[in-house]
Amino acid sequence: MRIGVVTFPGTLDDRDAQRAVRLAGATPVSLWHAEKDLHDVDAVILPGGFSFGDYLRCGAIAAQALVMETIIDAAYGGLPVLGICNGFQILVEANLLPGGLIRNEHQHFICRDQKLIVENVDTAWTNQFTLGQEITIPLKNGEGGYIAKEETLKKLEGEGLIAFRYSEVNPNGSFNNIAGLRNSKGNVVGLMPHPEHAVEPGFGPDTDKAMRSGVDGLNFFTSVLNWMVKA
Amino acid sequence: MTKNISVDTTKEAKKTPDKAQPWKELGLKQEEYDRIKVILGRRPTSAELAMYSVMWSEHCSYKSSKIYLRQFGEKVTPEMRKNLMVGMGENAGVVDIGEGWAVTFKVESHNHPSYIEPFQGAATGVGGIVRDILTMGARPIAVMDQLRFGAVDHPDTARVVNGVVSGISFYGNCLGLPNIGGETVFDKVYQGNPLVNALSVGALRHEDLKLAKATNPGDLVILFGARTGADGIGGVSVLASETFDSEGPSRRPAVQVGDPFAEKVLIECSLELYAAQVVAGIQDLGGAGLSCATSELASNGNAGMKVQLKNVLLRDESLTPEEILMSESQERMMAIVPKKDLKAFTDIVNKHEVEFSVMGEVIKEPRLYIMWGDEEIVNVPPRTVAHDGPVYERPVAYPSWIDSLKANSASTLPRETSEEALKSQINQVVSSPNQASKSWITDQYDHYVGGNTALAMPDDSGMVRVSEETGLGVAIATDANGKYCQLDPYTGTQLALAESYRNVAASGASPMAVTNCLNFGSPENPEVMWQFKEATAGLADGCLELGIPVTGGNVSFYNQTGDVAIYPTPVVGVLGVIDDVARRIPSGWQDEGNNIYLLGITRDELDGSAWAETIHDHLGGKPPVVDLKQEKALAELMHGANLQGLIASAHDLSEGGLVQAIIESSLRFGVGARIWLNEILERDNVDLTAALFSESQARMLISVGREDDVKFVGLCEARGIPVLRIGVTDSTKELIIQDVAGWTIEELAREHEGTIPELFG
Amino acid sequence: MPKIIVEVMPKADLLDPAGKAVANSLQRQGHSAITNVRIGKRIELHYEEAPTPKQIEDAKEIAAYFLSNGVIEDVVSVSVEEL
Amino acid sequence: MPKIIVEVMPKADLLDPAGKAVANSLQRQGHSAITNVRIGKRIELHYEEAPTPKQIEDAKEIAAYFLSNGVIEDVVSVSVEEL
Ligand SMILES: Nc1ncnc2c1ncn2[C@@H]1O[C@H](COP(=O)(O)OP(=O)(O)O)[C@@H](O)[C@H]1O
Ligand SMILES: [Mg+2]
Repeated sequence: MRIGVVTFPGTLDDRDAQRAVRLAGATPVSLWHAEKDLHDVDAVILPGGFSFGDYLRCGAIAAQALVMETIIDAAYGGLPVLGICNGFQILVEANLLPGGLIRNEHQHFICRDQKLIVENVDTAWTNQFTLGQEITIPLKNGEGGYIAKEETLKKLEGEGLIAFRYSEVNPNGSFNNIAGLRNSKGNVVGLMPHPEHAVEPGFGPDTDKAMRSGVDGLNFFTSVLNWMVKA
Repeated sequence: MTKNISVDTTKEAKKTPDKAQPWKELGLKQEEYDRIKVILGRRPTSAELAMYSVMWSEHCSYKSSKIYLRQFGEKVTPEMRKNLMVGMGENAGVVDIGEGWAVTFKVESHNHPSYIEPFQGAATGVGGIVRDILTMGARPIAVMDQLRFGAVDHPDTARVVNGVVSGISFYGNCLGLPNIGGETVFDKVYQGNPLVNALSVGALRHEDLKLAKATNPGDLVILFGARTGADGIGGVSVLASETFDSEGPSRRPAVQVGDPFAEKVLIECSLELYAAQVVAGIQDLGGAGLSCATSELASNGNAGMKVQLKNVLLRDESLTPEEILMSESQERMMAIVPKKDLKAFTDIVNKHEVEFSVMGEVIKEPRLYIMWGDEEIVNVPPRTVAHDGPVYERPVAYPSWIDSLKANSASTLPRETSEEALKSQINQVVSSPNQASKSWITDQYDHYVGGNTALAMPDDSGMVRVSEETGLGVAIATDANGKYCQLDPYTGTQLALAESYRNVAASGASPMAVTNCLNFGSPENPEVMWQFKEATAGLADGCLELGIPVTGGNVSFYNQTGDVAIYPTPVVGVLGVIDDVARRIPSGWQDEGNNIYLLGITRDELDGSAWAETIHDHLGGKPPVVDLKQEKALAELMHGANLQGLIASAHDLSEGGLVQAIIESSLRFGVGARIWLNEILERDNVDLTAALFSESQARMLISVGREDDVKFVGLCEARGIPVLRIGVTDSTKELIIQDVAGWTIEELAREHEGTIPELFG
Repeated sequence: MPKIIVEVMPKADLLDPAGKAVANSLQRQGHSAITNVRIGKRIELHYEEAPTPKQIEDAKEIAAYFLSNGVIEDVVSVSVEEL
Repeated sequence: MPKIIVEVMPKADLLDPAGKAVANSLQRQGHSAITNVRIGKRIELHYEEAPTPKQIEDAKEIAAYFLSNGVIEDVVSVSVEEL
């Protein structure tokens, strides 16, 4: 199975996302922001970083890139798309997910091992988790505060469109502790924390068992393989 | 838009030999100006004057330090050179780490800009050092930062701390380079002159090594990256104001603004150019901008260059030729490209939407010609600009104050013996700004990006995987103790070396090479020059004894507030290699029921200690004794024991002594322990204060699984390393030091982690 | 040089953490008359020549779809400045 | 509510990376008439009542020493807006 990983200028975690895809047993395919062609991939990841420097607003300039035209159409058609951190911001700027992401409430960039509650498992990227499962993956951002209008929040809560919530610590002031969202079809998921940094023992978050042994992120990538087998 | 700028040409210079020139304002001495005239056989043009003045500045020419830095290349054995692919003198040293891989690393200062504008100063400091690493043909893989700030209670400190930390965070995070460690120290001597040093490390395959050389006549000289603007020109405006009429800009900004996004693109673009093998030589543009890049490339290649300055892409059309030559606009590189490869070069830079311009050609004649349209404005031998600058043997003087400082030992300070008082002192030390957790700072740095970080803050060294196939990796630690160096710069510098060496060994890597950034006061002060002489001798002798070479570094002079110099602060970085990062050692206890051992001997060494500073506000006496043989033995023991998988955790002892190490080991993973000190008191004949707080060297705190005890102790004894079992980890979530104090882990965490956020959060 | 100035502010009913932080700091500094602070953007678009009516229309559109994010921000003004 | 509007722009001599990135994107999107973009801040200070002359003076000072960084930015305007 082929999973595309998009590189914009300023993307940072593309190689990490590719590694995660490989460790999950699929083939990563590098996609370039200036090309419309998706090279027949079965799913797409918009990885973390500072695309176009994150100038103006995070993800705003990337949302205008050529490759996004195709991805937006394909996402409406059901293509699984995962936006991680900057990728989540791009999905929001592209209106594939609602709301906005603003400067962290405490005004600092923050890098920490973050606990999340899985709030929805009926998506392309979360079906290998159990509902309500607590997972730990790294979080690292300066503009991760999720905001939305009251009625949007109501809709998100009412329709079960919240994919992840922060547990124990709300690291950035996000409304309703929202860490990640899904669209109504479940093919598009975006979140601020980084599953691709928790896929390889020795390089993930600390766990009770051993330093840096956390691999809770791997299920994101196996989920999409499972989703495509079923589809 | 383009203004008609009247330029000073070589023709004009010949015609008007006696024209008054602002050499003094540009920082040149009379002899230096005279020497330029001798070299050229005429007065310099204003462009030439700009080039010489900046390239002959202390910062670029190392004129006061050169005679001392030489010993780093001289006090070495062939064995030490064995793994050195590129030594001192290039942009950064390159070390062979095996399996066809090499790494390059270097630490550099950006102190003065970081005081004027902390955010941009620190940010561009990171940007600059990363370009140095990129220039060697390497992919940068990590950064570190070494910071010294003023007193925590001074009203200006928060401005500098917040600006510097967010500047480093902004630039490093945006480049996608994990920050894997550093140092943070507060002391009033840095109040008006904070130190912001940044380190970068990069990895490359042997065959990808690049050098800053222009050798082949006919190759093209190409400037690529950001456009050139008026950043960081500062002093050169003197020249501008001379050549400008009244409407010209009178004062150019002295600061540079960094664009990490542009640098990230530049990194990917350069690596693609290297892979396509279309660059014959490459140089980053840092201090002294184009003046430096053109003259160094030509001089290094024993060739010359003819370039057209009007081809430089500008952000601001009003720049004069002198300003263009001096501009320190960031995120620029200069490549030497064979003509046949221009098309391939163009395709790659276009793909990345990076702008470039062909400035000229390499020529055989070792002369640098710079044209401004049809006018020749520079015609110089490049060596005289880049390498044959002035060299000074500045006067040195034994400091008048040092004997009385040394006589004032901390050994006479009052000591407490009651449990209550000792606990209070321990709490004061571990919560003091210098000993407290720096996580408020390090949490602002991304240490995950890249997916290769095996160790980072708060472990003893940062460690990154270089080869994903085999797990081959490198570890780096840096240290400097200004107080020790103030007491005795020779010993103090060796102590910095010893500590970073020990940190690398503690994390399971084998120390291999050294870099340094020597932060000192004014070289024109003979007492400072004496400190510098002692420090460099200490470092060179220490490296020789440990058998690891200095591969490069940086000197920063004139760090002072008014006439008061900072403490000599030579930051020493040690790089080690580990064949598989899976074998790295954490700095904290992970499991219950492990035995805790103290390696090494404790002496009553409290002079210059964290205890003396925190409890008594005292600095005086002699720093701890250095024993590099013992450090080496310790490192070898660690290597051997780790290969056998005997070590569950290791933490070196340094500032704050044993108790600091115990508390940090406990807090790392929140594991409690019971500790006893009575055997230390007996064996080493010291009291409780010394046992807790002494900063004796060559010591480590090790935890070992019960099943490995006999083997581990046997190894220590075989190597002559003093070893004492002083405790055992448990599941109580409490730390108890018998007859001294006890805490819950929660209470300890509050003490250790609360300080910095409260001050700056 | 002719410019179009676009001004963008965070929506009134949404959080503006940067503004809040500045307001708190001003309060601490004793400027108690300042009850609230909001921080937005002032964006200058530069033109070679005075923008045509069509270009001004374009700028308004750019302001709405690109220079601001309508979900969280409002364009408070788009004005031409000629110097 | 009465407001004072402070407008801050990056110094003309210095690089404005954000402006550059936006300008490049507009170029890519075909808006070739826009030759350059610069991005600064628009800061609203809110007051309960119309600011007094003294408060306006204060605001100017706050703009200069706190809301802008004189090393790299210029305050381009401080104006009172009453609604
Ligand atoms: N400015 C900084 N940037 C990154 N890491 C830092 C910084 N300051 C301290 N650290 C990290 O915090 C930890 C504790 O620092 P320190 O007590 O100075 O270590 P050591 O005593 O081993 O030299 C180390 O892992 C160090 O790398
Ligand atoms: Mg240490």
